[in-house]
Order: sequence, then structure tokens, then C-alpha cells
Amino acid sequence: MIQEVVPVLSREQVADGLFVLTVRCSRIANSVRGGQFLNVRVSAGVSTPLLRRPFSVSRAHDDSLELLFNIVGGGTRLLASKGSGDQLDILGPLGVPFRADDEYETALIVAGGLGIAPFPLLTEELLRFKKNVKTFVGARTTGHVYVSHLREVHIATDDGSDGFHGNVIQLLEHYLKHNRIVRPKIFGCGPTKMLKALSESSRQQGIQCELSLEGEMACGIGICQGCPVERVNGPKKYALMCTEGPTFNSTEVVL
Amino acid sequence: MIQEVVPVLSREQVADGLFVLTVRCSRIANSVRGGQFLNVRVSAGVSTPLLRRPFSVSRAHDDSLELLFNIVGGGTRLLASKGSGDQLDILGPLGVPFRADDEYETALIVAGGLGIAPFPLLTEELLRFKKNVKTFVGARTTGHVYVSHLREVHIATDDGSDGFHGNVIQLLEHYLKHNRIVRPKIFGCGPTKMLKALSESSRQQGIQCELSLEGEMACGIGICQGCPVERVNGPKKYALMCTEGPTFNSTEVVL
Amino acid sequence: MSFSLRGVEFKNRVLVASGTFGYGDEVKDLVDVNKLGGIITKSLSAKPRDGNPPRRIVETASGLLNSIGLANIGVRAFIEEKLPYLNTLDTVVLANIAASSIQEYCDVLAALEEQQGIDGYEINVSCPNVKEGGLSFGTDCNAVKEITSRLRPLTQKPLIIKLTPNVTRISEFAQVVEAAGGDAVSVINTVIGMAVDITTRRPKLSSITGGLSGPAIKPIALAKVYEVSHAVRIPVIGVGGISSSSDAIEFLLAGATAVQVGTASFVDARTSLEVIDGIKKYAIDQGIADVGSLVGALDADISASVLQSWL
Amino acid sequence: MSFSLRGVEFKNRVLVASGTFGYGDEVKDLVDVNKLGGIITKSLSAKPRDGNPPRRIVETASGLLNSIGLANIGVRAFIEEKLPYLNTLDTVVLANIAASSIQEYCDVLAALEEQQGIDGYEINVSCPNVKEGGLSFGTDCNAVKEITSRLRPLTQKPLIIKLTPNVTRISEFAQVVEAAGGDAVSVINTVIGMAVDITTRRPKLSSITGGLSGPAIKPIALAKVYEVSHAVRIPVIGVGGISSSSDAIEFLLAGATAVQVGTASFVDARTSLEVIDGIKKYAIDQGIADVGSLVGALDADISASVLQSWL
Ligand SMILES: Cc1cc2nc3c(=O)[nH]c(=O)nc-3n(C[C@H](O)[C@H](O)[C@H](O)COP(=O)(O)OP(=O)(O)OC[C@H]3O[C@@H](n4cnc5c(N)ncnc54)[C@H](O)[C@@H]3O)c2cc1C
Ligand SMILES: Cc1cc2nc3c(=O)[nH]c(=O)nc-3n(C[C@H](O)[C@H](O)[C@H](O)COP(=O)(O)OP(=O)(O)OC[C@H]3O[C@@H](n4cnc5c(N)ncnc54)[C@H](O)[C@@H]3O)c2cc1C
Ligand SMILES: Cc1cc2nc3c(=O)[nH]c(=O)nc-3n(C[C@H](O)[C@H](O)[C@H](O)COP(=O)(O)O)c2cc1C
Ligand SMILES: Cc1cc2nc3c(=O)[nH]c(=O)nc-3n(C[C@H](O)[C@H](O)[C@H](O)COP(=O)(O)O)c2cc1C
Ligand code: FES
Ligand code: FES
Repeated sequence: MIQEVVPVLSREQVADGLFVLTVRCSRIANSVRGGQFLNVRVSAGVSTPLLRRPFSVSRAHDDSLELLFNIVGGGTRLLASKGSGDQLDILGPLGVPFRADDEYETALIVAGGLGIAPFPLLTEELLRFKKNVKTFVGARTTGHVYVSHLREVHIATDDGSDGFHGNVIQLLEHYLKHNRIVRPKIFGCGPTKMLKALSESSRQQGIQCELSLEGEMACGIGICQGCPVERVNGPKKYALMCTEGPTFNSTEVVL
Repeated sequence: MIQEVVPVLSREQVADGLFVLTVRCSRIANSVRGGQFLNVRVSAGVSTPLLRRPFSVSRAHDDSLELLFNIVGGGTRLLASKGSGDQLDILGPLGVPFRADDEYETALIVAGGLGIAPFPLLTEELLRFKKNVKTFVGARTTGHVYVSHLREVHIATDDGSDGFHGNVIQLLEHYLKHNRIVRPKIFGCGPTKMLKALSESSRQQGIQCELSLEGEMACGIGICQGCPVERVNGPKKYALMCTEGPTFNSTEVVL
Repeated sequence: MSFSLRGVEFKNRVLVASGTFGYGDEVKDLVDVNKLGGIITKSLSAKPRDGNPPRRIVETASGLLNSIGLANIGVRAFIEEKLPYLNTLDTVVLANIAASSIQEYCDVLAALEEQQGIDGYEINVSCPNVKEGGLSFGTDCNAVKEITSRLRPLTQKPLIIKLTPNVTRISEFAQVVEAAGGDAVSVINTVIGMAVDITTRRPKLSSITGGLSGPAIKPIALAKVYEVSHAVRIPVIGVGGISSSSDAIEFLLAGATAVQVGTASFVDARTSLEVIDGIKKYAIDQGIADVGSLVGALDADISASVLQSWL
Repeated sequence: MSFSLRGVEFKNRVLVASGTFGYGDEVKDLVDVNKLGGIITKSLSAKPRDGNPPRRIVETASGLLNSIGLANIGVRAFIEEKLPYLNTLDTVVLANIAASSIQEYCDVLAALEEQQGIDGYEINVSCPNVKEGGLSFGTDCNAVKEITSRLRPLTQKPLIIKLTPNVTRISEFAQVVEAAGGDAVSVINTVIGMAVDITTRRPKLSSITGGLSGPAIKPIALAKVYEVSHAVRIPVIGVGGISSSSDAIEFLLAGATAVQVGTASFVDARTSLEVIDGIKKYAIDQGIADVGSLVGALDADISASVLQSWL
């Protein structure tokens, strides 16, 4: 884990309200793995927003990192105003990455909305591990769909304006009904409601499933105890999302 | 007095750390007079800085206004980041203007540092009223000197790097010793320390003197009672800088 | 949107707070004051008060620290110079009263009772009790009780006591107000705070400490409103850091019957009007016919509350 | 920069606050903890505590509202898993203790007394007293007095009581601590606050109310430090909203012997080191040989203070 003030290389709007921000940071780029995140100081020297904001690393190149985000509040609005020439104080890589190299053959990536963020980086790893990768992406409507750097993408939109008309879980179930997948493992990320449904769906179908959770964080490094996730069982009632997650096996946690 | 969200037309750095910001606002431009100010919301939708910031109107054109400022804190830093395409919520014109059309012949403008801000606009008025105008400007060093749109400028720098070596009061006294001025009136603006000295100097020389004061303001329109200036005498102990000033006769107030 | 207090109808639930809207006439160019639920005047004392020497205001992180020292024109000048204008308005006008003795509270209220155009009173008890060596009335339960019971017989109009947050259990103060016949409590006045100039090594405010207001104190005000609204049956008027309709709705849900906009009016004099519009919009979006149904509608189990929590 | 408390030498006047720096090991990649004046551990209770259900944190205007519920590993696990690391450090280590009964405070302190490596104790009294139906010890002067006098005989090490600001007169609490033999007081713990989600109409925090910290509360903390430092002779350790050296210097001038950096460590774990460097620089710039000479060096006439002011 390092903390560094790094230069912003570029900021690009890639879909409706969706931005890709690229920063230079070779130290993190060299070690980060799919599912890990940065805690980013979006405002320097001002107390609003006060806290850092967590963002998955979406892609990593030799010496640069990409974040993928949309504007939901003050912090992301500020972030979207950054561009080449600006600097950003980042802390990372944080959290436990997805276990990409388990016992399975086909990775079923399931992303709802901004949940696609961690998957370009994960996809690269999966391919390195010679896994099959199939990706299921859900969005509200076609303008919100962004599927760059993903593999074998199946799209669902709530309004049917692109791909399957329905949500991404329905799309996945539909797909699994019509296709035989050998030794699958699901990797999911998205709104908690969707992850809950995904967790239930994967349990019913007997497919192992790993989720990347989202929630408020203050420190991002395990000192504030602000990010509890309820465990299914175990001696401790809560796990910390920032240091024991954000990726969890779906059977470990209560959503 | 109006409140309006107006477009920023340009921002220019005109000297070391000195900025000119031009906004479009014909309604204020048409009525504003020298010594009046705007209360500017430098941050929209964020609570730091919380309050508006007061700035003298430095020049007024047909439909635009110029502010002249330097960066001293968070608010002015934000203001300096504005540029063409941005918008600014302004409230004005506020305060009592300089009494430019009094009984006198020669206006002696005395400005310390950023105290030059209100004088380009005042100078225009003075010329309209057919007054003689002589301007005395004090600055720390030559890089800080900015004297555009002023008349017959005499410069003093603390380090002697430009003009008279000393402060602007010394320069004025020096000038008055060597030149006979008929029916003069002093208009002063600058740091409180300087205004105090100017007030004393003008008293000793028997020259009438009007000062534009600076201090913290919250509302700028007389409702918070946050900007008291002690009166020399009178039924009320304090005047409000925002509505009874910022310009005062030097004999009216205790600095 | 409307509500009533002791027979006085407020057209909506958004008022402007004492000391942050002058006497209503200063902002008439900017704000259609007739749209407000009510105007609360700057605190009035028996005699005019000069207020504290400069410096009176300091901006802090998302907050404003003030020590105006209750500079005001006094009740006489108010009646002569300000009341005629207020009389022309189609909104509720509450006179806020400050004093340094209980007798002075009574005198000011009595003087205002003789006039037309005052719809009710808000009593600022965050004032030094000169008899008690300057101890604030507002931190002394007995004093607050006595103020309320001495004022109650003097008027048939709404009598609102404005409580200070600078006490251990604000609900006890609300309870004595209720018992003594107060019609409502305003919660909260400013929080005691301080700022130091490290260059001069002097306090920034001439009075050393002052009152903190603005967004910084919103969470504090909300907790106090929640505490008070569970302790009394009289209405609570929420105030502290409200700058948007969503802030105001938080207060309604936490138990406030109405709200006041204070410091935010300095930032934008029209804030209160935006709050009114925003509440209306929220009600429509949420399918709520009566904004009043939001009051205290927080979905929470009070047993998880204040006194249980580990800080 | 150094100071001492009951014989324990602190290398400088900047400590990290309880609950905002873990047990010191989490941030060792980021911060040279040996440069700190001291580390105060997360509050330790007799048994491990799970803490409150989510949601535990809410960002507010320039503030952080938390209801961690004192999640901690318990004193046993602390001794086994964390103390060995803390023992390797060249800085003062203070154990912060939380409990729901006076006996529990005593038990935890006694357990720690048997160990090497704890230099002193800070007692968190912002905890529910189970015997009194969950009323906070920290708002009950007798309870604070009893905690202090029961703990005092159990240790020869510095005993610091951390006071809550959620009381009418914090100086009375500091006075009972002084009388009961406490070596210092930490001022302040978090301020009670609340936030509401207007969409779900539920409190944002699972515990409804929580503790407010961060820049928003700095003016409040400063006023409390000022009040307390004029009421007792024992040292005051200032805490609340400190994020820069100039903030820290404000606290020293207002009467704090030392300061703690809390929430700011979440924003930048290195804040405390920057504060140390900044104080050094200020001392040099101002020609001050001994930073200790800043303590309480505020140039102010106390008669203009708190109790006199009209809010
Ligand atoms: C491990 C992790 C990885 C994340 N990765 C990404 C990413 O790659 N791209 C991306 O766009 N977002 C990501 N998020 C969410 C992102 O952190 C929030 O959108 C951001 O913090 C919002 O900040 P804001 O100031 O703009 O909004 P705020 O004003 O703070 O909040 C606006 C709204 O967003 C909600 N919100 C705030 N913080 C979070 C949060 N941490 N999680 C969920 N909802 C939140 C608030 O409750 C509120 O409703 C991630 C979150 C976590 C915990
Ligand atoms: C009537 C009036 C007209 C003004 N005209 C101009 C102008 O034309 N150009 C210009 O550059 N400045 C002008 N000022 C000063 C300007 O308002 C302040 O510089 C500005 O508010 C500072 O904001 P900030 O957030 O950058 O600094 P802050 O962070 O608020 O403060 C930084 C430093 O500046 C001091 N300061 C803050 N506000 C004021 C103030 N109102 N007056 C004096 N010192 C202050 C603070 O005490 C602090 O030391 C004027 C002030 C008044 C009252
Ligand atoms: C500059 C200023 C002056 C105030 N004057 C008064 C006053 O005269 N009487 C009073 O009862 N409250 C006064 N208040 C307190 C406000 O009415 C309000 O209770 C407090 O500021 C909290 O609300 P806010 O955060 O919305 O400002 C004043 C507040 C400010 C900021
Ligand atoms: C997330 C969090 C956890 C905290 N945990 C504790 C604790 O366990 N014990 C304690 O005495 N204080 C605790 N505090 C209070 C801090 O130590 C400090 O007193 C308070 O936050 C004010 O300082 P600050 O504004 O610098 O954060 C905690 C504060 C925060 C924000
Ligand atoms: S965010 Fe602080 S412990 Fe997880
Ligand atoms: S700034 Fe508010 S009265 Fe002058």
C-alpha cells in the first residue's frame, strides 16, 4: 500500500455521465489486481468533501491506472473536473482482489451499472490464467452501456433499448438455461440489491460466486471500523469491507 | 441591488498573483459607482467557502464588470480558477460610493496594495466631474504594481524597486511638500494600517479624506450586523461597513 | 404545507431565523417575503444595543462563528421604524425577544402586545442573566421555566421558546417550557465555539467565544430536534444548518413541525424560497398529499438512540 | 516540543486520537509512527465488541458522523496480538479504555497494568452506564469522579480522562477529574449528531445518532479547551477537528498542553507528522525557543468570555 500524489494524464467521457480518468502511478500499476481499489482524495486542502472516495482500478498499464466512474455527488463531480495537468492524491492498492485463479473453467462476469468498473482489469488476469470469460452487463438504458475491454459481452437493459429486455440476473439465468457452461464461477459487482439477487441465483444453481461490495468508507485501510459487512458465521460478526473485502465469497456475507 | 447568476467573460493575470475577472451584467454595469462592491458567491453548492466574498467593482463597461483581486485564501483561489464559460452568482451593487462630486478640485487617490481595485471606476467618474486626478500607488515590490486605467500615477515600493523608495503615505507627503495642490481631496483604499496613517496624515495637513474600508462581511446587505466600524461620535456606536460604508469620511470612523 | 400554532396560520413550514433576515425590509428587493411561512425578527431588547466591538464574524469549516452581541435597534425604534413595514406583509411575523433580566423579557413583550402586527413571540434565552453574574438563562432550567411562566399570562399569542444546544439534556428544557405553557420550542440556537488568530495570538472574535451556525452544525441540530420531539408534545421548530429542501425534510422527519433558515440566507437570501419549493416538489415526487404527514415520520426504533450509543 | 506527564516523556505535543489510528500497525507502511508524540489505541473493552450494524459512517458538511459502537478486539486479544508490535515502537503508547460498568474499567486497566509497554491510560467515559439504564457516564459528574477515583489507585502511570462535549459545563467534569487524582483531561470526544435519509425516511446511522468529528467541530472543541484550561491546573489535551499545524497551534494557545489528530488521519494518515513539522516551523518563524511557551499564551481578557456572550 502506498500513498502518492500522482499526475492526471487524461479524463474522457465514454458514455452518458460515465468518465474514465487515467493517472500515472507505476508502483500501483505494477502490483494492482482485479477487484482492488484506490482511496482517492478528490479535494485537496478543502474540507468538503472531507473523506477520500474509493474507486476500483478499472485497468492498469505499465505505469498508469484507469478509474471508471459516474457523477453521483460532490466527490465524483470534483473528480470529473480533473484533467491533464492536475494532480491527485491516491492511496492503494487496497482490499482483497478477486480470486481469479481458483478451480473453475469459465468466468461469468456479472455487472450492474457502474459495477463494470473492476472487470477490465480482472478480465486481463482471467485470460492470463487461461479461463473462459463471458460477461453480462446490465444497464438502465442504451446510453449508459460501456463495455470496452470486456470479453464476450451480453447486454441487458431495463428498457430494452439494447440487448436483452430485463435485468442482468434474468439475462444470466436465461443464458445458463440455454447454454451448458462447464465448471463456472460467477464474479459479480453492482448495486447491493442486484448482488443480493445474484447471490441467491448462484446459490440456487449451485455456482460458486464472488462479489465485490460497495458501501461507505472513511479510511479504506482498516483503522476506522466504518465499513462492516455482516458475516454468515464465524467468530467475528462483521468483516471490514476495506481490508477483508471488497470481494467476498457470496456464501460468506449477509447482504 | 440585484442578485444574478452571470457569465464569466474572461480571467486574466495582470501582475504577480493579480487577476482581473470580467463578468457580464448590464444591470449592475449601468448603475454601479466607484467604491461600491459586489458580494460574490465563489463556490456554488459547496459549503467551503461558505460565505460570499466582497470585491470592489474595478471597472464597468456597457454590459460588463471587472473585478481585480489577488489570491489570499480559499475563496480567492476558487475565484482565480474561474474563466470564460463559468458562471458566477453576484449580488450588487452594494455599499455607499465615494462622494466624487464634492467641493474640491483635485482628487488625490492613494492606494496600498490591492487598494487600487476601486479606483479605475472612480477615476472615470472623477474625470466626468472634471476633477484633476493624481494617483499614488504603494506596493511591496515592482512585480506587484498594476496601474492600468489610473491617472497621473506616482509609485512607491517598499523595496525601492520601482518609483519612490518607501510607503505610499511618505510618497504622498513628499509630493504635497513639493507641489501646491488647490482644493484637494484624498480618496484612500488599502490595508487598515495604511488607512490609519493616511487618515492621520490628512488630518494634519487639513485635507478632506474619504476611505474605503475592508473587513469581514457575511451578508453584505445589512442583515447580519457582522461588519461594525466604530464611529467617532453619533448616537450609534457602530456603523455597518456594508451598508453605511465601505466608504467613510476619515473623520467619521475610528480605525 | 400550512400549519397553525395557537390559532395563527402559517402558510408553509419554512420561516426565516432571528438575526439572519434583519427586520424583513432589507431584502425586499431580492425576496418575495410574502411567500415565507413566517419572519422572525432580529432579537429585540428593551433598549437599543450597540453590540460587540469588531471582529464579530469568522468563517469556519462549513460554519459561521458570530458574536454580534445582539446589536439591535431596541423595541421602541422597532415599533416606530420597522413594524409599519412588517404590517404590510402577508406572512406571519414573530418578534424575537432578548433580555438580561426576566423583567426585561416581560417589558419588551408587553410593549409589543400593545401593537398591531405581531403574530407571536420567540424568546431567545441564550442571554446572560445579569442577576446571576452573566450565567446564560438558557442553560438554567429554572430560569427557562420562570421566563416561560412569567411571559405566558402576558399574551394570548403563540409563545415560542428558543432553546440553546449548549446543555446536557435539551429535552429537560423543552419539558419545562411545555409545563409552563409555552406553545412551541425552537431548536437550536448557535453552538458555542471559538477561533484563534495564530499570528496575533488573539481570539478572532472580540468576545473570545461566539456562536457557531451553518451546515457544520446541521447534524447537531438534527439530533437535538429528534431528542426534543420525543420528549414533548408541543411543536418543535427546527433550526441549524438548513440550506436546502432536503436538509429541511430531514428536520421534518426527525420531528420538526416547521423549520427556520438562518445562515444560509446570508449565502443566498432566496434560500428559504427554494426550500419551500423543494419541499413541495419532494411531496409531489413521493406522492405525499400533506407535508404535515412527514413530521416525525422517521422510520426508526428509538431504543437504538442517543443514550445507548457508544461514542 | 517535548512535554511530560507524571514522569512519562512525550517527544512532541502531537498524538493520534483513539479510534482513528487503529493499533498503530495498520498504517506503518504510510507513517513513521516513531515520530509521533504518542499513539492512543482504539478503545479497549473487557470482551471483544462487534460494534454497531451498518451503516456506521456518514459524511456531513466538513464533518464525519460515526457510530462504530466501539468495535474492538477486546483487551485480551490486544495484549496478545497488538501489544508486541506497539512494544517495538519508540513513542508513548496510551491505552484507551471503554466500559459499560465502573468495574469493567477497573478490570481492563488492571489487565493492562500487568503488561509491559503501556505508558499510560486514556479513559473514554462516553459509554453507556448499564446500571443507569444506558445513561452515558460522561454526562454524569459523579460517575466521572468515581471512575477517576477507582482507577487512580490501580496505576502509577498517567491517567487521562477523555471528556465529552455533550454537557452544559465541561469544566465541572474536568474539576472532578482533577480532584480525584486524574493527571490530565482530553477535550473533546465527538459531538452527538444525526443524519436522515429522506428517500428511505430512515436515520442514516443504524444507531440513529452518532458522534460528529472533523473540521466542523473545531470551533466547538477549541471553546471547550479554553473553558477547561481556565478551570483546572492539570494539563488539557486538545482534540477535535485538527487537520493542520495552524489548527494545532490554535489549541495550544487556547490552553492545550498537547493535541490529538483524529479524523484528519483518515483523510491523510500523515497529517499528524505534518502537524509536528508545521509547529516546528511556526516556532522558528516566530522566534519561539520552547513550543511549551505557546500553551495558554492566548492574549485575551477572559472577562469577555463564554458566559458573558449573547448568542
Ligand atoms: C470498494 C469500492 C469501489 C468502488 N468503485 C467504484 C468505481 O470504480 N466507480 C464508481 O463510479 N464508483 C465506485 N464506488 C462508489 C464510489 O466510491 C462512490 O460513488 C463515491 O464515493 C461517491 O462520492 P460522491 O462524493 O460523488 O457522492 P456522495 O455525495 O458521497 O454520495 C452520493 C450518493 O452516493 C452514495 N454513496 C456514497 N459513497 C458510496 C459508496 N462508497 N458506495 C456506494 N454508494 C455510495 C451516497 O449514499 C449517496 O446516495 C466504489 C465504492 C467502493 C466501496
Ligand atoms: C468592501 C470590500 C471590498 C473588497 N474589494 C476587494 C477587491 O476589489 N479585491 C480584492 O482582492 N479584495 C477585496 N476585498 C477583500 C476580499 O474580500 C478578501 O480578500 C476575500 O474575501 C478573501 O477571501 P478568501 O476566501 O480568499 O480568504 P480567506 O481564507 O477568507 O482569508 C484569507 C485572509 O484574508 C483575510 N480576509 C478575509 N476576508 C477579508 C476581508 N473581507 N477583508 C480583509 N481581509 C479579509 C482573512 O482574515 C485571512 O487573513 C474587499 C473587501 C471588502 C470588505
Ligand atoms: C449572525 C447571526 C445572528 C443571529 N442573531 C440571533 C438573534 O438575534 N436572536 C436569536 O434568537 N438567534 C440569532 N441567531 C441564531 C439563528 O437564529 C439560528 O438559531 C442559528 O444561526 C442556527 O441556524 P443556522 O445554522 O441556520 O444559522 C443568529 C445567528 C447568526 C449567524
Ligand atoms: C471513526 C471514529 C472512531 C472513534 N473511536 C474512538 C474510540 O474508540 N475511543 C475514543 O475515546 N474516541 C474515539 N473517537 C473520537 C476521537 O478520538 C476524537 O476524540 C474525535 O473524533 C474528535 O477529534 P477529530 O475531530 O480530530 O476526529 C473516534 C472517532 C472517530 C471519527
Ligand atoms: S473504511 Fe475504515 S475500516 Fe474500512
Ligand atoms: S456584512 Fe452583514 S451587516 Fe454588513
